[in-house]
Formats: sequence, C-alpha cells, structure tokens
Amino acid sequence: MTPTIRIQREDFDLSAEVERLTAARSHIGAVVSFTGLCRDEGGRLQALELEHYPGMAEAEIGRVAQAALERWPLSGLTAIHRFGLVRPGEQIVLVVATSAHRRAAFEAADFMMDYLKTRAPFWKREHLLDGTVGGWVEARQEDDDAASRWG
Amino acid sequence: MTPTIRIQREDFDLSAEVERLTAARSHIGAVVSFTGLCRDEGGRLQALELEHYPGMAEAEIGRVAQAALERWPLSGLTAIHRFGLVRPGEQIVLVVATSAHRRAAFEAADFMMDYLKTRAPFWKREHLLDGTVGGWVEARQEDDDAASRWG
Amino acid sequence: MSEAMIQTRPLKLVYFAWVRERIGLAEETVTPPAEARTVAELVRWLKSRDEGYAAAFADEAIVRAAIDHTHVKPDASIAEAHEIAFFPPMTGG
Amino acid sequence: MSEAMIQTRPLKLVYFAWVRERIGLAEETVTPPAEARTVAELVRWLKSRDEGYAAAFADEAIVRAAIDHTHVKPDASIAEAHEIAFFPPMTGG
Repeated sequence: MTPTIRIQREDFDLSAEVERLTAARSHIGAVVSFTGLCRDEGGRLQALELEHYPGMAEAEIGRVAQAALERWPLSGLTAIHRFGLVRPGEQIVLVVATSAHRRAAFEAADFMMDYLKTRAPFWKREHLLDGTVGGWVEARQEDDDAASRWG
Repeated sequence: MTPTIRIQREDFDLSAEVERLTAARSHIGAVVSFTGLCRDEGGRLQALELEHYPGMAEAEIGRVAQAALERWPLSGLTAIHRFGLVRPGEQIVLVVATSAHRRAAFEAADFMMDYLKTRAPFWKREHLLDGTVGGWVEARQEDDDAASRWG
Repeated sequence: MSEAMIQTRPLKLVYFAWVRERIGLAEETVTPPAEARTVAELVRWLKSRDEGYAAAFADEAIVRAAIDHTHVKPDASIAEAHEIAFFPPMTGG
Repeated sequence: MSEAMIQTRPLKLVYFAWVRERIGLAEETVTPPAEARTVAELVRWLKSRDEGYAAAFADEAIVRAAIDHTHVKPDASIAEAHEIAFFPPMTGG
C-alpha cells in the first residue's frame, strides 16, 4: 500500500479523502481522521503563515508514513499539509488512517500527527488582526514529549 | 457543552457532522473522528443486523459522553450509532471530538469508542451471503481490556 | 415498603439478542415472589419457570442486567425497579 | 575524495523561517574550506562570515540541519552533501 502525501496551498475535503480510502474496500472496519484547524488565539490572529521546505516536506512525511505502515496493519494512510496563509477556522493538516480494527487506525493517526509536528519541515508565523506580522510560533516541549512516546 | 447523541436507522455524513461542530468556532484546533464500517468478513457477510435497547442506548452513550467531557477539555462531542441492517462497506458508528489541542481530541474519541463497544446496549448478528442468518457476534476480551485502560 | 407490596408489584422485563431468542419473548410483565430481592434472585426464580429461561441463564455469569436503563451487578436490589433488562455482553461500535 | 576537491566543491545552503530572516537570504551557494567537515564545523565557518550568520546561529543547539532533505545531527559529515538546510525547530501540524 502506498500512502497518499500531499503538500498544497489549496484546502482539502475530509469526506472526499476518507471516501478515496474506503471506496470499494469492504475489509476496512475503522477510519480515524485528524484535522488540524487554525485557531484564532483569543481573537488576536488574522492568519497563520505556513512556510515549508519543498521536497523535504514530502520526503519527511513519506518516511513517517512508511514507519507507520511498518508498525501497524493499515489498509490506507493519507497525510495532507497546507502551506501559505491560513485563516482562523480553516484547515491546516489532515491525517486519515484506515484498518480492519480500531486500535491500529487510532494509534497510526496519533503517531503520524506527533511526528508531523516534530519532524515535518513547516514553520508557522502569526499575522495579527492589527495588521502587524507577529513572531514565529515556538516549538513546544510537549510536542517533543508526545513524539517520544512512540520509542 | 451538550454532546450530540443519535441512535438512528439512517446513514450519517461525516463532513456534515464535523461541520456542525466546527462551524464558526475558531478556538478549535483539533478534530478527531472515528468511523466504524461494516466489514465483509472475508466475503461471507451479506449484512450485519444491529439490535439495540431503545432508551438505554441513548442514556448509556450519554453517560459515557459526560464522563469524556469531565475528563478532557472538549469543545464538541458527537456520537452516532446506527441500528437495523448494515451492509459491508457501510457506516455503523461515528464519534467526533473537537478541542483546542490534539491530545484531548484523540484521547476522548478513543475513550468514547472503547466504552461504546463495551457498555452501549447494541448486539450484532451476521446475515450470510448464502441467505442464512448466522450467529450473534461474540464480545471480544480485547474490547474489555481496551476499556479498562481508562481506569 | 412491606413484603406484601413487593410481592404484588408487577415488573417489566425486557430481553435482547440471544437471551430474547432463548426465552422466546422480547418483553413481559411478571410478579416475582417477595424472596426475589436482587437481580440474581430474580434470575433464579426465572430459571425455575421453564427451560427457555434455564437456557438463557445457563451461564449466569455471562448474562448482563440493567435496571431502568442503567447497568447493574447481580447483587443489585430490584426493590425500586420499573424495568429490568437481560442481555448478552454488548457488541456495538 | 581529496581535500582539494572538497575545498572547491560548491555547496547549496537553504535557510527557513527566522534562520532565513536573520541571515537575510533564502538560499546561497558557498564553497566552505576543507576543514569544515561536519555540519557543526560548517556552522562555525558561517558564523565567522558576518553578524547575520552569527545571529542566526547564536544558539547553535536550537538550529536544526538537514542534508539532502534528511534530518542530521551536528556531527554529520558534509562530504557527500549537495544541499544543506538550516531551520528552527519545526512547528507544523
């Protein structure tokens, strides 16, 4: 099975991506999706600017997906990450994992997100409502801690 | 926040349910969905018959949802479970959890599914391709084990 | 509440999945004797009624019970119950 | 590969986020001296070039590096590298 990995400026459609993985595959019992949205950060955010490293972003997410496929018996795996300007309430990232059973689908999606956060070459900068460009979002220790759960 | 709980014969739409939880709420950063599908069990299954205990099904899922709300800082929580005849590839159950951060959304959805499996009064019976009605699906020890993880 | 009142109070019983099939009924209203004070004692009385109940409750440890839509253990009192349900371990989700 | 070859081999460097901003460049091609054999040694050489690099790498422990699209540690050899990237800890997802 080849995972689907897309790095794109455009939005994505959750149902369409789930449909792509489940259509005509009736051995799938579990579908877990994670959608990451842009928060408004208490109303002060106008948009998030997402910078990425083209080429490496695809390669690194591909490596994380391969690790997930080796670890869990998955039927399908999709990861989509947007770049550019994303406004509060809009979608940033999607992971969908399908499997015969729910434990594999839950764990693989959780694992993918932990590694996307800490290893995929994306950086967020805040654009504030007052028109200024704020600072780069700082990496959080708890994201590293989350990724280290997987050994 | 009041969770949405529905016990219904009709199918449901993943995107519509996610949309209901996220529309115009821009403090949400994470959406985790679990969709449980009817497997074809190696091609021998024509349909699953889902029997439920009306009244108690809603009450019990409501109690599990309340426990999730007390345990995690959720922005929204939806659980939908179908009854009646469901064919391979069709959807059986949906849980959607939204939160500011991903850990709460993942854990709450995972928790909901573990407790739905072991506490919600639903019973599955197999209808086979050869036209016969097979046996009642047996409860699995690993489902009890999964639920006991949450203490 | 006096034993006489308990004895004569009708109680709704509902059955699901193979418990329902073995008993041959989806629901019924019964008036259990006063000595049936707990779920386990009610099951013992039901088993004495005919072989359908005996088959349904052959392995008492596996059949689950709920009083008024809430899961209960075999030693739960049925004194305040309006509807008692018996069913196999759940297999939803 | 001889040191003379290493010395003259041009190397593409790419920078992201605040590393890019502090250096003032998104990418450049450099020819580092032969003694710059590892990522850490390359950083030391870059820091000596001007204050933008010095500011970008002020806390060397925090800047991450990748060689040809793969994360590497500071002691990684740059001998076979075609493109080396420097960037802050990732904040995607």
